[in-house]
Amino acid sequence: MNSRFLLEPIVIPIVAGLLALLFRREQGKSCAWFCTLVTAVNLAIAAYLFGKTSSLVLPWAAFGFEFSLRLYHFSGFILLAAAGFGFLISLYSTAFMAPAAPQVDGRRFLNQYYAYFLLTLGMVNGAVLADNLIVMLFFWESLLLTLFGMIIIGQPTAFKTAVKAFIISGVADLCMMIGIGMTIYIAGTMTMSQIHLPVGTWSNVAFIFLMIGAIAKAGAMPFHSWIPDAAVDAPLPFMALVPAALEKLLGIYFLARISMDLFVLTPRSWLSPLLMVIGCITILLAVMMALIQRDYKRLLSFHAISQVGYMILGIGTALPVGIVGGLFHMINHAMYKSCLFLSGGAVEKQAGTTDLAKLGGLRAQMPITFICFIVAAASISGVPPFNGFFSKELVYDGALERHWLYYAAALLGSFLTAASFLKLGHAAFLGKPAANHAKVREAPPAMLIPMIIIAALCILFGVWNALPLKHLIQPILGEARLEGHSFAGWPASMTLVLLTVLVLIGAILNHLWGAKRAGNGLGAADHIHYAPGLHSLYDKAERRLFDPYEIGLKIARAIARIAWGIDRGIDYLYDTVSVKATYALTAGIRKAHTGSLLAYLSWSLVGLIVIIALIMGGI
Amino acid sequence: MPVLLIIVPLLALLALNLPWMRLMNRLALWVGLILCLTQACLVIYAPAFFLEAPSLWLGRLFLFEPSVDYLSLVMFLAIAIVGAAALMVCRYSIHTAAEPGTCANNRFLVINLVILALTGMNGVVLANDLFSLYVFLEITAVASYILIAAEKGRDAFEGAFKYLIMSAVATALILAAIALLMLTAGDLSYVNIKLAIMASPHSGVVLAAVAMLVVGLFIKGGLIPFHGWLPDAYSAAPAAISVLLAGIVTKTTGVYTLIRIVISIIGLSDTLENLLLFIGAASMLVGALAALGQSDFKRMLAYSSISQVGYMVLGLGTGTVLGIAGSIFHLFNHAIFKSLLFVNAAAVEQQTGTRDMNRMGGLAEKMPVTGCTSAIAFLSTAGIPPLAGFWSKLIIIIALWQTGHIVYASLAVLASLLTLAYFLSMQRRVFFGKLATGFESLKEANAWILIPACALALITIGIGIGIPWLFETFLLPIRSLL
Amino acid sequence: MMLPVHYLFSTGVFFIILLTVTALYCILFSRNLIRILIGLELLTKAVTLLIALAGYITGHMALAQTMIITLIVIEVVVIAVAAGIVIGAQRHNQSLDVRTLRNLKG
Amino acid sequence: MIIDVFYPVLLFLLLLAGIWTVMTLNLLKSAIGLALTSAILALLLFRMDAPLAGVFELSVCAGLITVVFISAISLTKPLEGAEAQARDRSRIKRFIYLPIIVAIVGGILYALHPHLDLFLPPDSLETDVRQVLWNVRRLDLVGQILIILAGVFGVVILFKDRADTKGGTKS
Repeated sequence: MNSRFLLEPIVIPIVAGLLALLFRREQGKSCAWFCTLVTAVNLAIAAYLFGKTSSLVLPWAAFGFEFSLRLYHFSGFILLAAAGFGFLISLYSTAFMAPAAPQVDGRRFLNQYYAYFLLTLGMVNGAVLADNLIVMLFFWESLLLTLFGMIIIGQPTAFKTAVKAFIISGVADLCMMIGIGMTIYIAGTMTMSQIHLPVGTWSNVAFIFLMIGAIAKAGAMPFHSWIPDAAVDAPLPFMALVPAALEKLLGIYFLARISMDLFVLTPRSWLSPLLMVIGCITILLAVMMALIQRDYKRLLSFHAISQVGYMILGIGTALPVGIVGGLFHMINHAMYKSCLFLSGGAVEKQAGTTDLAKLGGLRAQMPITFICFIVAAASISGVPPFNGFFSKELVYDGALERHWLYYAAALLGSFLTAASFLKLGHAAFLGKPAANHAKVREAPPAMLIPMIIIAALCILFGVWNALPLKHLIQPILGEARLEGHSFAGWPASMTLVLLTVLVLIGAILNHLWGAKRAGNGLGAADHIHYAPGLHSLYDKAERRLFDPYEIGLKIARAIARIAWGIDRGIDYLYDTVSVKATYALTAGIRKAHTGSLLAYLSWSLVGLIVIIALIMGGI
Repeated sequence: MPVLLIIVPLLALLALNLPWMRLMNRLALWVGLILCLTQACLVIYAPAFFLEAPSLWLGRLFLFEPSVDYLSLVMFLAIAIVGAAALMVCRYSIHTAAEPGTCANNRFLVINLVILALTGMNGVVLANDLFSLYVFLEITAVASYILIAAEKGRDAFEGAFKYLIMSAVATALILAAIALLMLTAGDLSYVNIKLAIMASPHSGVVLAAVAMLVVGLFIKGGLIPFHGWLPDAYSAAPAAISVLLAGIVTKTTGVYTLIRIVISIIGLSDTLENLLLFIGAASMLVGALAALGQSDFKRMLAYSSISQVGYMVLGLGTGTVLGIAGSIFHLFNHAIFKSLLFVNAAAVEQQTGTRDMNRMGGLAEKMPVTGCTSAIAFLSTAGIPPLAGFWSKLIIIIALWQTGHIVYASLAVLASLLTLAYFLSMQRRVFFGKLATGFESLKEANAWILIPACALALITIGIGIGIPWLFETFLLPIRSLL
Repeated sequence: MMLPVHYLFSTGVFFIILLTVTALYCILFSRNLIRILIGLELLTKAVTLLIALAGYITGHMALAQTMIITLIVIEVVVIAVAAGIVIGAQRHNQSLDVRTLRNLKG
Repeated sequence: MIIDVFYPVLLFLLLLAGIWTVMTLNLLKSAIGLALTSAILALLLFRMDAPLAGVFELSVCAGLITVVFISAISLTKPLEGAEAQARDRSRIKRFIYLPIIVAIVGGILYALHPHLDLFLPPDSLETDVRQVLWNVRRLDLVGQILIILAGVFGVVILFKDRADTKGGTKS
C-alpha cells in the first residue's frame, strides 16, 4: 500500500466538508446524501486500512517539524469505529434532519451541519492517525471549531451553550498544549511513536496536563458541564456523533496512548489512583444527576458522562484486565449510547417532545425503537449477556484488584444506572399513552436501520465477545503486556457476576417500589431525589451551583473587575503619555518636511559628512 | 543566458518603435506583460536558465558573464511581478492622448519607459562590475524621472525635480567612490575590488570610497535622513508609476544594491554594521511616525515605504545569514504588498478623484475587492501572521535578537505596532465606517486593476503559507554567498 | 621630495574637493532651477576629473576613457531630461525659483 | 607624465572657471562659464593621454549641453526690472561667501595635508581605448543604447507640446 493513501481519510472528509458548504439551503436533501456517500467511502477506506501497518512522513517546515502519520492496530481500530458511527449517523441524519421536520432546529443551516459533520470526521481521523504531537494538536484543536459550529446551528438559545463548550474545551486543550510542550521538551522529539517516558516528577506533571486534555475530550468530570446543555440545544445527531461516539473514542484513545505508550503508567505510581478516583467520582456524581432528569436527552447526556468514569477507572487500574475492560467499554459505550441517542431522536421526531412527563406508552406505536432501546439500555445497565455486562465485569475485576472501595463505587454506579434506565424506559415507552400522541408512528427506515444495526452489534459483541476482545482490543495491549491471558468468554469470577445480578435485581425491585409509591414510572426515582440531605444538594446542582464553568465564570468576572480597575490606571497613562508623545513626534516630523529642496539636500550632506567621518575615523 | 534579460527587452523596445504606430500602440502593453511574465515564469520554473553559463555565440557577442545567484533570482522575480502590476495599472490609469494615432501617445511612451526601467533594474541585478552597475542605475533613474513627470502636473514636476537633484548627487557620490575604488583595484569587477579591499582594508581611499558608496545608496534607497525626495516623488508620480517606484525601483537601486555591495565587495566592519543598524532603526521609526500623521493616501504609503526599508537595512546590519536572508525576503514581500497598496491607491484615486483620506470613508461598501485586498496588504505590512510580512519581520527580529541587538529588536517590534496603528487609521478612514457624502454612485475599479490587486494579494497569502518552501528554495541558498 | 604619483594625486584631489564644494554650494544656495542644474554639471565635472586621475595614476587610462565617454552620454541625457522638467515646472509656476517647489510637504 | 607647471595651473583655472560660473549674475554667462569649465577639463584630459574622452568632453559637454542650457534659458522668460535687481542683490549676499568658503576649505586641506596611502594596482595590459570600449565593456554600450532610448522618450514626453522648437536638440 502506498503510504500516501493514509492522507485519504483526512483529506476526503475535509474537502468534502468544504464542498458541502457550496450546497444551497434548498438542496438539503442532496447535501445529506452527498454526506452519506462520503461517510460510506470513508468507512470503506477505514475498513481497507484496518489491520494494516504503515506510516507516512512528509517534511512540512524548515524547523525540523514533520507531518507524520502512523497507522497501526490501535489507530486503525479507532478509525474504523469512527467511520462506522459516522456512516450510520449520517444515514440517520438524512431522515432526522430532513427539511420537513418542523421541530428540529439546525435544518436551517443544513449545509453547515453536514460540513461540520464531515470536517469533524476528517479532524478525528487526522488526530487519530497523527504521529507527531504538534500535528495531533492541530487536528485536536480544529475539533473545537467544528464543535462550536455544530452546537451553534441548533436551537436559538444555543449560542450560550456553544460558548460554554468552546471555553471548557478550550481550557482543557490549553492544558493539553502545555502538556504537549512539556512532553516534547522532556522527550526531545515530537514523534509519538518514539516517546516512552519513565515516571518522574516532570513527566508526571506532563502526564496530568495531557490527561486533562484527554478526559476533557472524553467528557469526564469536571469538564462535563457543557454536554447536558448541548443535549438540549444542539441538533440531536450531533449528540449521538460527537459526545457519545467520536469524542469518547478520541479521548479514551489518547488516554490509553499516554498511559500505555507515551508514559509508563504503573499501578505503583500515584497517577493510577488519581485516575481511578476521577473515574469513580465521575461515575457516581453523573449518574446521580442522571437519575433525577426529566428529559430524555438530558438524562442520556448525564449517562454519557457517567460511563466515561468506567473507562477511566479501567485504564486507571493500570492492570491489563482493567485496560482491556476500559477500552472494551469505550467501544461498547459508543455503540449503546449512540443507539440510545438515536432512539431519543426517533422519539423526539415522532412524538415532538423529549419531556418525559409528556411521553408515555410509545411501546405500541414505536415497537422497533422500543426494542432497540431495550437492548441498548440493558447494555448500559450491564445486564448479561449484552456487551456492557462483559466490559463492566472486566473493569470490576481490575478495580477490585486495586481496592474494594473502587469496586463498590462502580457497583453503586451500576445500580443507579439500571435504576435510571428503568425509570426512563418506564416513563417513555410503558405506562399510559399520552393523550396527544395517538397519531405517533414508527420512525422512517433511514432512522431505524442505524439503530437496528447498532443494537444488533450490541448483542453480537456481548454474546460473542471473543470477536471484539481477541481481534480489536487485546492486540492493542500486545502479547507482552497480556502475559498470555485472554479475557474473552464468560467472566472469570462467578462471585462478581452473582453480585452484579443481585444489584440489578435490587435495582428492579427499587424501581417497582418507587413506581408504585409515585404512581407512575417518571417518579420512580423520587424517593432518592427527595431523600433527606440529597434534596437540597440536588436543588443546588440543578441550579448549576456546582457547575465548574459557572464557578469559573464568577471567579473570572471578579478578576476581570479588579483587572479593569488597574487597567484604567494604565490606560490613562497610555492615553496621556504615549499617544500624546507619539503625536507630538509625528507633528514635529511633519513640520520638518517643509518641502524645501535645500533642507533635504542639507540633511543628506550633513549625513554624508557624519558618515564619512565615522567610517574614516573608525579605522 | 541571463544577459538575455537585457537584450530581449532592448530588442522589443526597438521593434516597438518601428513605424507601424497604430499596431505598436496596441501591442506595447502586451509585449511588456509578456516580458514580465516570461521573466517570472523562468525564475520559478527554470532557475537553471539563469544559473547556467552563456551559450557560445551569446558569450562571444557580449563578452560578459554575469554572476547570478539566488539573491538575483529573488530580485528578478520581484521585478517581473511588480512590473506586470505596474503595466496593468498603466493601462487603467494613464489615458491615451487625444489623437490616438500619433507617435506622441502618452500611454505608449509610458509603457516603453516602464519596460526600460525594468530592463535597467535587470541590469542592476545582473551587473558584476561597479561601472555597469552605475550605468544601469542611471538608466533606471532617468526612466523614473521621466515617468514621474509624465503626466505633467505641477506636483509631478516638483517631485521629479527633487528626485532628480538628490539622485544626481547620489550618483556623483557613487561615481566618486567608483573612481577611488578603481584607484585601488585598477579594475571594477566586484571580485577584483573585493580582493583589493581585502589587501588594504584600512587605506583612507578605500574607506572614503565605502562611505561615499554607502551614502549614495542610502540616498537612492530613501533612508533617513537622505529620504527628502521620496515622499514627494512617490505621491506626485502617476498612480502606475508609484507602484513601480515604491514597489521595486528604489528597492533595487537602493537596498538591493546596498546588500549586493556589502556582501560581494566591502563586507561588514563593526562601524558599518552599527551605522546600518542605526540608520535602519531611524528610518523604521521616523518613517512610521511620519506616516501616522499623513492624510494623503499615497504620501502615507511613501513614508511607510521608508519605514519598511528601515527593516531591510536593519536585517542587513546584523550581518548574519539569517538577517540578510530576512532582509531579502522582506524586500520581496515589501515589493508585493507595497505595490498592492499602491495599486489600491490608484484605484481609489481614480474612482474618487482624490487622495485625501479625510474626504473618504466607507469605500469598502462600494469597492469591496479594493478594500479587501488593501486589508490583506496592510496586515502583511504590519506583520500579522500568517501573511508574508510576518515571516520576514520575524526573521529580521530573530536575527537582531541572536546578534544581541535587543534594543533594535524591540524597536522593530515597536515600529511594527506603529505600522499597525497608521494602517488601521488608514483603513478606517478610507474603507470602513459610513460612506462619505458624494460617493453614492462610486463604482469598483475595472479588471485592469482588480486582476493585479487580487494576484498580489494571493501571492502575499501564498507566501505566508508557503514560507517553508520559499525559505528552503530561495533564502537558505543565500548562505553560500557569505 | 614627493613621489610624482602622490603629487599628481594630492594636487588633483585638492582641486577636485574645492570644485565639489563650489558645485554643492551652487546646488544648495541657488534659487534658479537652471543654475541648480549648472551646479550639478560642475559636480559631474569634478567626478569626471577624479575618474581620469584615477585612470591616469593607475595606468588604466583606456578603461577610464571608456568610463568617461559613457558618463558623458549619460550626463547629456540626464541634463536634457532635467531641462524638460525645469521648463515644465516653470510653465506651471511661472517662475524658476526653487522656493515655488514647496507644494509637497509634511 | 604631465608633471609640469601646466598641471596645477590648469586645475586652478578649472576651479576659477567653476567659481565664476557659480558667481556670475547672468544666467547666460553662467552657461558659458560651464562651457569654459568643460573646455579646461577637456584640455586636462588631452594632457592625460585621453584624447577620445577629451574630444567627447569638448564636443558634447562644452557644445551640446551648453546648447541645451541656452535653449532652456531662452524658453523661460527672465525676471525684469526691480524684481531682477532684488534677486541680484540677494544673490550677491548669498554667494559672496563662496570664495571665502573655498579659500577656507582649501586652507584647511593644505594645512592638514592629508597623506593618502595609495596601494596602486599593476598597470593595465590593454591600452587601446577602442579595444576596451568595444570589446571589454560591451555591456556598457548596451546600457548607452538604453539610456539614449530613455532620453528620446523623455524628450518626446516632456517637450511634446513644443516638439518643433526643442525636439531637434537631442541626438
